Amino acid sequence: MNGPAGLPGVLGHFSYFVTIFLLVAGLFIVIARGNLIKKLVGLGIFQTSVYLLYIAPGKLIGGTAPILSDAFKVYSNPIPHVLILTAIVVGVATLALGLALVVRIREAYGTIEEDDILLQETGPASAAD
Amino acid sequence: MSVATHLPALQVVLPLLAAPLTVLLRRPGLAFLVAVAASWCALAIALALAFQVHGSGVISYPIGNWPPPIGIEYRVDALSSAMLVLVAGIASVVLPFARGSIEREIPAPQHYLFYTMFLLCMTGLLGISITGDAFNIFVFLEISSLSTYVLIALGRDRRALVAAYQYLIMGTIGATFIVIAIGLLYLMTGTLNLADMGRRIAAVNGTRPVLAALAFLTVGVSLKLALFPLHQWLPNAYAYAPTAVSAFIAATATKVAVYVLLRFYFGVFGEAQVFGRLPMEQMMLALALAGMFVASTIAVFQTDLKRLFAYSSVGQIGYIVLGLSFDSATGLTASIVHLFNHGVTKGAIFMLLGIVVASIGGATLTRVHGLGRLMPWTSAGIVLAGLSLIGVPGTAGFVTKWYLVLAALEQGQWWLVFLIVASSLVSLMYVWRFVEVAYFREPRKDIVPAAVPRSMAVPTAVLLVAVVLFGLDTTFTVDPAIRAAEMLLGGAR
Amino acid sequence: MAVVVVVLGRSRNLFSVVVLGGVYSFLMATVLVAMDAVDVAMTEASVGAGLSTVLFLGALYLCDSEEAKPIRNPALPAAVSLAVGAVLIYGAMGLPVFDDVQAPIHQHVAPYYLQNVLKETNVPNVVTAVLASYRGYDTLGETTVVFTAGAGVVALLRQRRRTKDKEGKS
Amino acid sequence: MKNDLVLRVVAKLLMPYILLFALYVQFHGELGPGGGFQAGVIIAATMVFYGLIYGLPAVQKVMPEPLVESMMAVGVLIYGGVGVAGLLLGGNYLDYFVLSRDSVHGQERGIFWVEVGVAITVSGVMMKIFYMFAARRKGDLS
Repeated sequence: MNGPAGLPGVLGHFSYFVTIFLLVAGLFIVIARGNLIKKLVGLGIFQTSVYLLYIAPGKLIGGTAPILSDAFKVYSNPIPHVLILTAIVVGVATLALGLALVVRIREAYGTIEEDDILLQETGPASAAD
Repeated sequence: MSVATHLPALQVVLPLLAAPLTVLLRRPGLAFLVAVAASWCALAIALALAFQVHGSGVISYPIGNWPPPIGIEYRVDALSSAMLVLVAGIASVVLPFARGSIEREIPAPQHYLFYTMFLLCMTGLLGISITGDAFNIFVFLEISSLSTYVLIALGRDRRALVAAYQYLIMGTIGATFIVIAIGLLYLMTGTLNLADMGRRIAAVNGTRPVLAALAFLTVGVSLKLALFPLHQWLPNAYAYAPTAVSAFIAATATKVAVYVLLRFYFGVFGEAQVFGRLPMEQMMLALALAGMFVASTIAVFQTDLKRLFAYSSVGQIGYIVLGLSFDSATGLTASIVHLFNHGVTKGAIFMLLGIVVASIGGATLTRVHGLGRLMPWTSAGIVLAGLSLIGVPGTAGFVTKWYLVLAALEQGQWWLVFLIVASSLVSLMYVWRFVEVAYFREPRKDIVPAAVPRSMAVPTAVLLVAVVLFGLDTTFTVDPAIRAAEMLLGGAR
Repeated sequence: MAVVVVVLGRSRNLFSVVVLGGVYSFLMATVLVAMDAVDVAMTEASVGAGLSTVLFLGALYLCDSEEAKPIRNPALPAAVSLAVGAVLIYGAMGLPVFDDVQAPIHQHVAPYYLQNVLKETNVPNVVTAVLASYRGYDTLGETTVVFTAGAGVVALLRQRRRTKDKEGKS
Repeated sequence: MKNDLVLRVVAKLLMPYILLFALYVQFHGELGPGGGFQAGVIIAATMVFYGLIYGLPAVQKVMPEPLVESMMAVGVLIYGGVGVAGLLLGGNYLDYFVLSRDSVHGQERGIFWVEVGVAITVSGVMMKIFYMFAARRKGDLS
């Protein structure tokens, strides 16, 4: 079960494919959707997918969580966990700021659709300048 | 152990701790004093570090006393110390200026938070420049980015909000790309320390993940540095941010992004891999030229001076990347010198525009009619800095162009020399638009310029003097740049 | 998880999008537990499923909860995101396979932590030890990021009220 | 929700246990999963819970806004202060070895205070963000 070469072929990269699918989907939502909140949800998925990219390779089958005790010998790699903890926190900080911005934009423009905002900008606003 | 050995840590920690202090104090006056004190100390430390590096070579500072690959290392060399001086220097000039500027552009309850954000932004940029750890770069990148989003959104125009939001989306995508790149590199080398990574990557050179990491890193950083096709966030952000903020981030943020690129290209991937395995050279050359011409041409048609010079920034970034694309010592020197020269020049321009905004309430071309008569000094300053953008001899901009031309000649690419000169003519066109309006039109009757406090005029003058000084005497800029370029090409691996 | 994301991408009711986002985070947390990343899973569950959802709902309360328009021309975004995915697949095929003890990350640095952490810090949870001590500086940065976000939200959301009050009075 | 008797009673009963759990997560982080960040989130969540049920003014009486804003700053200062303490005691920045005569004990001490700093900042920021969002009404919209 715990061979040195791990799982063979495509199966061995399965976790990467899941990651990549989530990443592509998240990025697509960010770019394609005009709704400002939807964009932030997509951004969240995009960032979360990266967590898997880091964590999955750290796992060793038969290993256990990196909390040392005499009962276990094999542990999963702790470094990716540390990095991703930081990344999650950074992600939520960005999200909070983004939402605060969206709330302000909603107040200033009365909409959270990108197209409507652009329409307002190219319309009367630029002429008034 | 004396204070001198701890300078690398203090460099970043001082502004970092000053930031929460401003929140505790809450009084804008006190916050201002703390911020100015912190930035001036940071400049002093940066200069001291530069001398230390010049005297005794690379400084390595293990944080927490954990030896490098285990813990996080601060690493100061010729290039990073130059960046530190640039960031701390611009910050210490812009901060005193900011006080007068934000009183007119930001509502009073936000003033102390402005200083908090400014300090955090500076902390982030300093942290990126000094750290020797890949993931630490990302963390400090986020500190500087998040604070920049807020600073931009503080602009009084509602379009500042949209600009900040766009920047937030683009910036986060860019940062995530960088994280992916760092992750791939980590998976292949097992380390996060840049120097260690550079050593261990030799074993896996040219493998697919490393090349993918190179691609992700390039795209991610390009988003941050607004390389030509990925520049959409920049003009709006610069145009609608409070002017002091435009001055600071225009002079430093994109420059630090270039630094990250240099650090990874030459410190980790190695020159041969970057330029040998992929057609990087040609790609960068094409993008740089496109940026130089397209963005500068767009700049010519802008009506808001802040927007005009924002597009000019995109064009100027083209020069920096152009220098990189030569993949030679002279080219690199040109890039590094231009980081410095363009930072100083753009900082000066946006500060001058800040004076204009503070005085006559806006900086659109229709408002500045006859500015040459209303505000002779400010207009003359803008023209002077504009000459530096064009690259007229005697200004800082000329030095860069000179080295770029030298680098092109070294490789016998005459057509490039021609293009560099041609792009200067485009710059001449947008600077001329200002000259024409400011000096050959009657002042508008309805605009009466208000007096501008000396706290705004003096720092601006300092930067303008620097623009000329760096154009006449190149020992402070070119010599460190040559050393940094040689280090990147030679000893870094 | 993939199913949730697809539904999420198609749905136009922002309320359900946000709730689905929470579901997605919980699923992610489960996967993380399976990967032995208990600390990360705990954080993801509390932050992703809890905090983010609350933040989104708070923002939705202040905004509209329906997405007005269908997607614009999806060709370009699709091309961009697929291109990114393609590059990543290209890169990932060269990565060490799942559960490979010979992979560089299991050979370098990490073993040092696992072997010396008890001796040097007496903290059995390696993640905590690395987070707070070996890479403590990253965590200082992380705390600063949180602080930045907090101060930033204050700066953004307070301003408007004050100016509005003033305008109302004058 | 303000007038629901069941909710109010249950909330009162649950709150101390949630806070206790937060403290457990905080100080047990060295042995099991958890730590300053998670504890901070839980503390903030308790206060948000309280605020949702009893209304914003009630929770602001317990946790006044200026206090919360100061907490954001104090946490970072504690963390940074631990680093400076390392400097003053003759070590490098964030050097925990020198915090106590016994270097292992110094590490434990350093980690402890650092986690406290993280928890304070995180809970402060989360509460503040909740206040900021909750204080805005739909009526504010233009």
